[in-house]
Amino acid sequence: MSEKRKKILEVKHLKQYFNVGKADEVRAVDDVTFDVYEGETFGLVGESGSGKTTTGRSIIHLYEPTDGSILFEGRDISKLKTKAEFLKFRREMQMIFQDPYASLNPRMKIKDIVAEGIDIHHLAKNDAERSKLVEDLLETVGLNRDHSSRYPHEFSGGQRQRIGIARALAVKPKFIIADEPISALDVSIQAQVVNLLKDLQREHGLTYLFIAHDLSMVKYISDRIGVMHYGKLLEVGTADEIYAHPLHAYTASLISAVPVPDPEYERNRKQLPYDASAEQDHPDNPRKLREIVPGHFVRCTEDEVATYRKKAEEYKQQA
Amino acid sequence: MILTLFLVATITFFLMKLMPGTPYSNQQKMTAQQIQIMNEQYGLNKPMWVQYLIYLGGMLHGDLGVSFQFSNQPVSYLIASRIGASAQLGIQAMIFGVVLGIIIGSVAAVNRNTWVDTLCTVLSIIGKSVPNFVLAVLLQFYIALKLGWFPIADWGGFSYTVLPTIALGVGPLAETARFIRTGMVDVLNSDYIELAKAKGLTRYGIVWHHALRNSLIPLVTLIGPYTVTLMTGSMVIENIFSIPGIGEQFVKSILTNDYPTIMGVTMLFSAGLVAVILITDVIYGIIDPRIRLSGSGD
Amino acid sequence: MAERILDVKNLKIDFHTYAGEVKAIRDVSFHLDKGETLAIVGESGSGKSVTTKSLMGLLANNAEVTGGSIMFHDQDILKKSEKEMQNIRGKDIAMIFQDPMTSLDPTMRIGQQIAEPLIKHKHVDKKKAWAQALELMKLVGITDAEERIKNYPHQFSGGQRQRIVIAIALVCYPEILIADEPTTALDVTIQAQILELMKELQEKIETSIIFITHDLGVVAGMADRVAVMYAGQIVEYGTVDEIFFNPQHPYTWGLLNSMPTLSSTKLEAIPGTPPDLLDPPKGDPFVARNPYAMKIDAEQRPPFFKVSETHYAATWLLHPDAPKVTPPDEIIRRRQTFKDIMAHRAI
Amino acid sequence: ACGSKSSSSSSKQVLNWDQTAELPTMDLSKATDRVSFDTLNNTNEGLYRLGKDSKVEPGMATKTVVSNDGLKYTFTLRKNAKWSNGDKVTAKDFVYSWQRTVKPSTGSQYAYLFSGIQNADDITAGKKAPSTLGVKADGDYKLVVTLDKQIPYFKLLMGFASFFPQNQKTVEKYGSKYGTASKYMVYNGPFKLTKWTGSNLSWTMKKNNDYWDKKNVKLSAINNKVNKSNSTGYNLYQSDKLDMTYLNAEQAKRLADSKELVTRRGASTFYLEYNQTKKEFQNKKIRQALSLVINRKQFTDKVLGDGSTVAKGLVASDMSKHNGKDFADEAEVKEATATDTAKAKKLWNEGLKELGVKELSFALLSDDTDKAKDSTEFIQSQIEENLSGAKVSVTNVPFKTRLDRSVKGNFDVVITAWGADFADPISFLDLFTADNTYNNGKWKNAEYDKLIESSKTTNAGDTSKRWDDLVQAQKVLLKDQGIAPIYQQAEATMVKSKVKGVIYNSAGANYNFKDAYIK
Amino acid sequence: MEEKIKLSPDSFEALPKAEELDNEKIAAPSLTFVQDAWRRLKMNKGALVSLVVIILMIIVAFGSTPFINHDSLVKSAPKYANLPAKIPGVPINGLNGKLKVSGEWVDEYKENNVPANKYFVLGTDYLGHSLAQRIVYGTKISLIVALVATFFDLTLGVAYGIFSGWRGGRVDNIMQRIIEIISSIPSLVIVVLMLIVLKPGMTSIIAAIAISSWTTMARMIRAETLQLKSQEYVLAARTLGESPWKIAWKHLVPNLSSIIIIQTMYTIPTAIFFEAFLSFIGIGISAPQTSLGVLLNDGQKNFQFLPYQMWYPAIVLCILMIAFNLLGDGLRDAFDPKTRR
Ligand SMILES: Nc1ncnc2c1ncn2[C@@H]1O[C@H](COP(=O)(O)OP(=O)(O)OP(=O)(O)O)[C@@H](O)[C@H]1O
Ligand SMILES: Nc1ncnc2c1ncn2[C@@H]1O[C@H](COP(=O)(O)OP(=O)(O)OP(=O)(O)O)[C@@H](O)[C@H]1O
Ligand SMILES: [Mg+2]
Ligand SMILES: [Mg+2]
Repeated sequence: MSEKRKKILEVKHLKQYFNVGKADEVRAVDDVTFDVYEGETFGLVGESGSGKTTTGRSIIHLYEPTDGSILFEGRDISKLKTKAEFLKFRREMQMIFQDPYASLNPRMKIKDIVAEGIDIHHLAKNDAERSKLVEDLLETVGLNRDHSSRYPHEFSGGQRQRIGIARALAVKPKFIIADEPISALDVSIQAQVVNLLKDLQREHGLTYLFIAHDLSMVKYISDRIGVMHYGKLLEVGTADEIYAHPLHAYTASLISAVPVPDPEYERNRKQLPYDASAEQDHPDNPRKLREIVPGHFVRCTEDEVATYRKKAEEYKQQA
Repeated sequence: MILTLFLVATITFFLMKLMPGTPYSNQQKMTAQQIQIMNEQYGLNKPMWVQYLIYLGGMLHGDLGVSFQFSNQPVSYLIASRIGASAQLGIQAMIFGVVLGIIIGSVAAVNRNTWVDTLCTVLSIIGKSVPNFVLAVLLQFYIALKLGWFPIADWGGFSYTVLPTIALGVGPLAETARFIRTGMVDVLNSDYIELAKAKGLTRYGIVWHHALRNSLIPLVTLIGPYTVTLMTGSMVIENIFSIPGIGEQFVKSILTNDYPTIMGVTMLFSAGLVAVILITDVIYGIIDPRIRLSGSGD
Repeated sequence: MAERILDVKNLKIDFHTYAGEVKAIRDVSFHLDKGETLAIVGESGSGKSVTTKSLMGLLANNAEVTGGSIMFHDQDILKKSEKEMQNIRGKDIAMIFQDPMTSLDPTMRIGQQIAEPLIKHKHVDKKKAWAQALELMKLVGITDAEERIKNYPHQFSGGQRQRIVIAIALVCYPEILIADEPTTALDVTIQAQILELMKELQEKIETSIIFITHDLGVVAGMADRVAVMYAGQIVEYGTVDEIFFNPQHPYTWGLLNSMPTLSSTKLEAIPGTPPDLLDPPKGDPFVARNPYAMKIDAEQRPPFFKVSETHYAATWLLHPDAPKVTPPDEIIRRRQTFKDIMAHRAI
Repeated sequence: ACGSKSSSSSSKQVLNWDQTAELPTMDLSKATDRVSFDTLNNTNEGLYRLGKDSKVEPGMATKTVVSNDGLKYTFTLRKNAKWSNGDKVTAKDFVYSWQRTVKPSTGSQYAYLFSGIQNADDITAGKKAPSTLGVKADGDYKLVVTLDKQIPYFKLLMGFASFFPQNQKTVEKYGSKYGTASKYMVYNGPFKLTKWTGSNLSWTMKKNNDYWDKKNVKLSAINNKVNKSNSTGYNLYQSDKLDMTYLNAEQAKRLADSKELVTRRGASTFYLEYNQTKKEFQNKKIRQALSLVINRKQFTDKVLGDGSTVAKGLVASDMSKHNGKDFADEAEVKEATATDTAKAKKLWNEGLKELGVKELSFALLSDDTDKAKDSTEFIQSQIEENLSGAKVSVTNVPFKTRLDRSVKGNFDVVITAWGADFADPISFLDLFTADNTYNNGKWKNAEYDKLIESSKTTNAGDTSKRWDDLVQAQKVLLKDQGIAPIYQQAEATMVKSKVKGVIYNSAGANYNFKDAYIK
Repeated sequence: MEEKIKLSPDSFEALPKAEELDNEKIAAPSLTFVQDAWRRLKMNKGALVSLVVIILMIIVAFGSTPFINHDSLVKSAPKYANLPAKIPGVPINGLNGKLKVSGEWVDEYKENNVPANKYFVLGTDYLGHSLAQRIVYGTKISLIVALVATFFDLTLGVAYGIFSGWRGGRVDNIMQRIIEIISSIPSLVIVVLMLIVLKPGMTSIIAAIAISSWTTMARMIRAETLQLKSQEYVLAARTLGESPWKIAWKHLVPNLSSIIIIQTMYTIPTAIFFEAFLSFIGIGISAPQTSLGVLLNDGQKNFQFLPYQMWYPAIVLCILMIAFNLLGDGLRDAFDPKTRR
């Protein structure tokens, strides 16, 4: 089914190292490969420091990748030549940030924050049009028009996050990277933002790369999910598949840790431990993503494929 | 580091050569021959860059040349004989200023936005608001002459250093107080202070065990260069209290085109700064475990 | 019935700010029994932290308690002097904060930080205190405790630090442990471990816990009783089952509805934001976001209506005259589950 | 209150003396400054010692024979003079010392004083060997000096430190360290220097028990202390830590009534020098106008107030006398230092007309000392207030910089000073001959040059004629307003009344403590 | 409580949509950043008073230009030299023309035969200039020196700091070394050189101070820029395609403003002090112009006899310094978001 759809983003063997050659070299992203199809939501989960943000930022070209390539709509983004091409890319791909407090310039009015992209890309002919666009955007994200003349510090976290979304939407992007847009928010507010994102996706045909560490929310919003750990992508599959039939032990452990608002369930919940040491890599028997069942990939060695296949079988039988 | 020193030497050397005039005070009465021979002796007749190379070469051997003001005195000797008083005063002033500054700053921070805070701030600012020559004159007149508590001037035992130390120390005092106050206000707002409160520690305990050390850490960067500045002498204080220090000598050497001395003191100053930066790093490591331990690859 | 160790009555707290009085806590009452875990849930800014800080006597300078009482055993904490409070803090009532990365003094050895309350309250010497600190480090599951006791905070991971913070809180075996969002800053996997640890320790130390969070999932796993706070008031409280399976307040409904569960396919968000406590609405504070709002909600504050002996909710919907409304599907489903469970239990 | 203190110190015969600057060197060939010369004058001794009013008193020499043509001096030295290292002071020490000073490689900035002694000029110019200098030792105790030309003030020179003897052994022993600390030096004067490390701020002169005339030396020690601030000095004086201190203008004015105030008028004159390579200052009317406008009396009395007096001419007053008449009085040209605003305005306007300009702006250059600043500010105000169209900007720079500008002619008008090295008018008047290196303003006057020349040659042996030549020369200079003398500097000091017998001379080395004592 | 409840029959009707309350309402009045800072500054009495003092001083100092200028300063009146303060009708010793001379109060005006109607409110200096006039003028000059030095701080220091911080890496490294070197050369060498090579006077003093004073600002700005550039709102601007120049102008500068303002508040006193120090070593402003530093230095020398000549400028300088420092502290608190309540 997925073959028919168009790949909007292809990440190929992306490596992003920091402080290369120094004592404190960090391999934040290490050989990550995945595709995102047009119109879908690709969820990226993993614990803190696993390289999710770095992946996102490399894709939107805030970092120069150490190795690998990123193709957006078939074009390698690190090979964009002209300024116009680059600006076009900047319009088509946007980002929503994690920290609602740090992502809005405290010295700017909401109006100017939201209109920043409009100004850069000259999307409004005059001031009146600009104001109109801004106010419409605010309304789209569920804020009042008269909020446009206020400053960020007057808003709550959820409101700020929606302002951030309005800013990204202002340039009418095709692809949005949402970097943990909800993890700093209250549960009740998280739903607002998630629903908003979903609505927007439906209305504008957007594609999302949705980054989070909370599997339950990711599962809810994503079509497909990639699980990251220590800079490596461990498992990729459809949301339901990952959630219901986790193959990799890490994924299973992650899922088992998610608290559920159900006292009865919670009383019986058992967290599955995960021991990363079992995943030691051998140079002669490298691990890479391998398809276990169609559309469901796990990072493993050649030999492990069979074990995972068996596990997948078991799930099927249970169902 | 060495590069910095080298560049400072280079820049100062050439800047200095831009100064008009010669080092001779009676040059019009000298014969051409004399001037030529003198220039030769001081190496002033060679092209600038040769003079520069010679100077650098000498510097590597610890030879800073001979002072023009004091005939035949090697600059290194001149500096050595003068730096002691300046360094002692500088260190004393720094200790005086920093200790008092820490106390005043902490008191102000703990009582933030109350009259105590304002009082502390105003006190420390007043000390700093009068140029130190004015302060020195006042101290000398009222404390030394009128009250007779300390010697008026001169350099001898500790009592001679008290007034100059105070006059010199109010600068670092005010600076430290301000720094500590800001730092401590930040620290006092931090989570670990909240936790310390939740442990039931007393206000004193919190400030002493938790807040102080943490707000002191950033002070290290301030103190280092400041100490060097103070130690390399304050012309004003040395002048008013008739102290044989290097600061006064330095100003004079600039005003009298005493090139070797200018260079010597400048190099001393920058070497001091460089050293202090290195030392600061070490001290930082000692007092801040985050730096100490991350370095050793924990 | 268990011994009641804490009883908060009609607590009212204002903050003086430039823009006026922020009425942060507006008539809050709750109690805590020995050995139980009370969870306080509520949105950001609803007053959870202020409430618990008032228990510790750690309110900000611009705060003013304008009414009410906090009875700890039979003494009113609000009437105690700072000195007396210092003797209670850390000894009888201890607290864990949200962010383990910043809650520890970066320049002090872990051992000392754990030992500090002992030295202060139990007047033991340093050596003994360190020995006990070591015990506690082991208890909270830090491996190689003997070596690591001399380490500094930055040498520990986030999860380990939170364990240490817990150790600090428990070192004097307090009667009450207040945990203010102890896991919000942690990854889910670590969160699960910490929560597990807290449950274990509670059993060992027999402390009562006030657990603050906005994550209902966590509440479900931790709490015996739950109080739901909204805009400076408690709007509903009851046992954990009552709150999760038979909620009565539309806000509680909204909360439960906006959480993804294993099975949910659709999230219902509560629209809007909580009222600004500078100018709290005079009626039900939830009125502006309440899809079931009635005229009276805008006019009068609802009293608590009793649902069961342990379950109360402040919503006009429970007034006998109020029209019956159909709660969201999710809630209906939950009520059904509850019936099943009760039935199951009865067997 | 301090009675006991002062009485005990007086019985001790210890003097506490103020200094305004460090002692830079004790090498008399290299000394250039007043502190060095003062100290050398008291710790060493030349052929003569200058007494009160620069009177020549016996020093190392007991007898002097001058040849008839005045070109040959034969000095007989005393046999009881010793260096502090025990060596005898001999004629060789003089020969060695003088040769050392004139030798170009020594770089003595005072070698020019030897001009007139046979071959001296050629030696400093590097044209002849030092050994050709016209000074010879005839045995240990006879010194023969041969002059190229008569030097009327030659005996005065012999009292100046540059002509003192040096102990060759010591000089060679210490090499480059010679004269850089009290221990690297030998003394043959009334006192020995101690506690001087070369750059410190205090030193002591102790009575020299090897001095030939030690029985007449009463002080046991003179403690010198450098105080660069006058206020500090006066504070110390008030608390009896100093027996003498220098005063600044304000202090002097306020202490005018004090019995302890001693103003010492030095043989140094401050004057305006115009840059006469510039058209506007070649105009005599302009020069005169600028001079006439300055109220010198007001300046010395009200502004300086330290005892400085209105200069009568270039040559300082009370320095040299002939037939009981002071040179300054004899050679005075009243209008050159008078104040006459009306006339000044007239001359100014005429001058401007001659130059064809309406306005004249120029810079007034001077040193950055307090006095220099007072002077520039006052003169600026006098000029701008009274002469319309005059715009004066003042430039106060450090001495070396000022010197450099002066020498390079990089100035409009400069306030500068000249202090006599020895008490003879020629010490001043030499400056303005056409080719003198100190003639920075480039004022030129043939008559002047001729008069100076004749004073040195034809009339050199005739005191009166020479005197007349010099008087005429100064008159020429002043009438042409080649310079505008402003004031003769005085130095105000406070000296405890118990201090007696300190000899002060206005020219050369100032202080002589040989006879000083404490009552 | 129960009794108070009055229920009308329609109480339980659903709340009409029209009446529905704004659920995104913000109750607090809208405050711009500047307003907010101003509000907090207003709460700080010391800073507020300081601000008023500074404004007053600026008005007086600069407003006096038509009355106190080169022409009035160049006039001297040595016959009125060194008179103490005299304010007619104020019989306080020290303000009535009397001066303490060796323990006794002496009427200096009488001593010097000053006409009865002639008086100087703050006395005169050694040339008979009115000290009050000179202090006003001196304050102006000191302020100008300070303000111009500040200007360089603001332009050179800020630009350098932002550039260095933004570029990072090698460029930053080299630029930091340069700063290190500049600050390792004693500023006096630079200053004296400037004074001597250029013409001594205001321009060169200012230039000299400017050259050596901007490094602190540059350092602070750089450190802050390093932090700001990884802030998410800056990243957001980058993802929108904003050019670095615009980012610097729209995002960095406004957020650096507090540091800039605060640092400025400390540069001003430093510059004034440095000028005073130059006066002390004798290379300050040249006559007839004057500055507080020159006045203080003159006063300092005569403190034993004419204390008023030091006290008055010292008091003015002190007030100015305290005002700038308190205002600086106040502004820092006001601008620092951490102290926001
Ligand atoms: N600019 C940088 N320089 C050096 N190291 C970096 C940099 N940015 C990120 N890292 C490191 O790279 C690793 C991955 O970081 P990243 O922020 O991508 O993780 P994440 O999955 O987004 O974590 P979180 O959930 O905490 O946001 C971390 O170890 C981090 O410390
Ligand atoms: N020092 C203070 N000054 C003014 N208002 C304050 C202060 N402290 C808290 N408040 C206000 O009191 C209210 C309750 O705050 P509180 O910190 O208890 O919320 P919370 O429920 O703990 O939220 P969170 O989940 O964000 O921690 C908020 O509206 C807050 O703005
Ligand atoms: Mg991240
Ligand atoms: Mg909270």
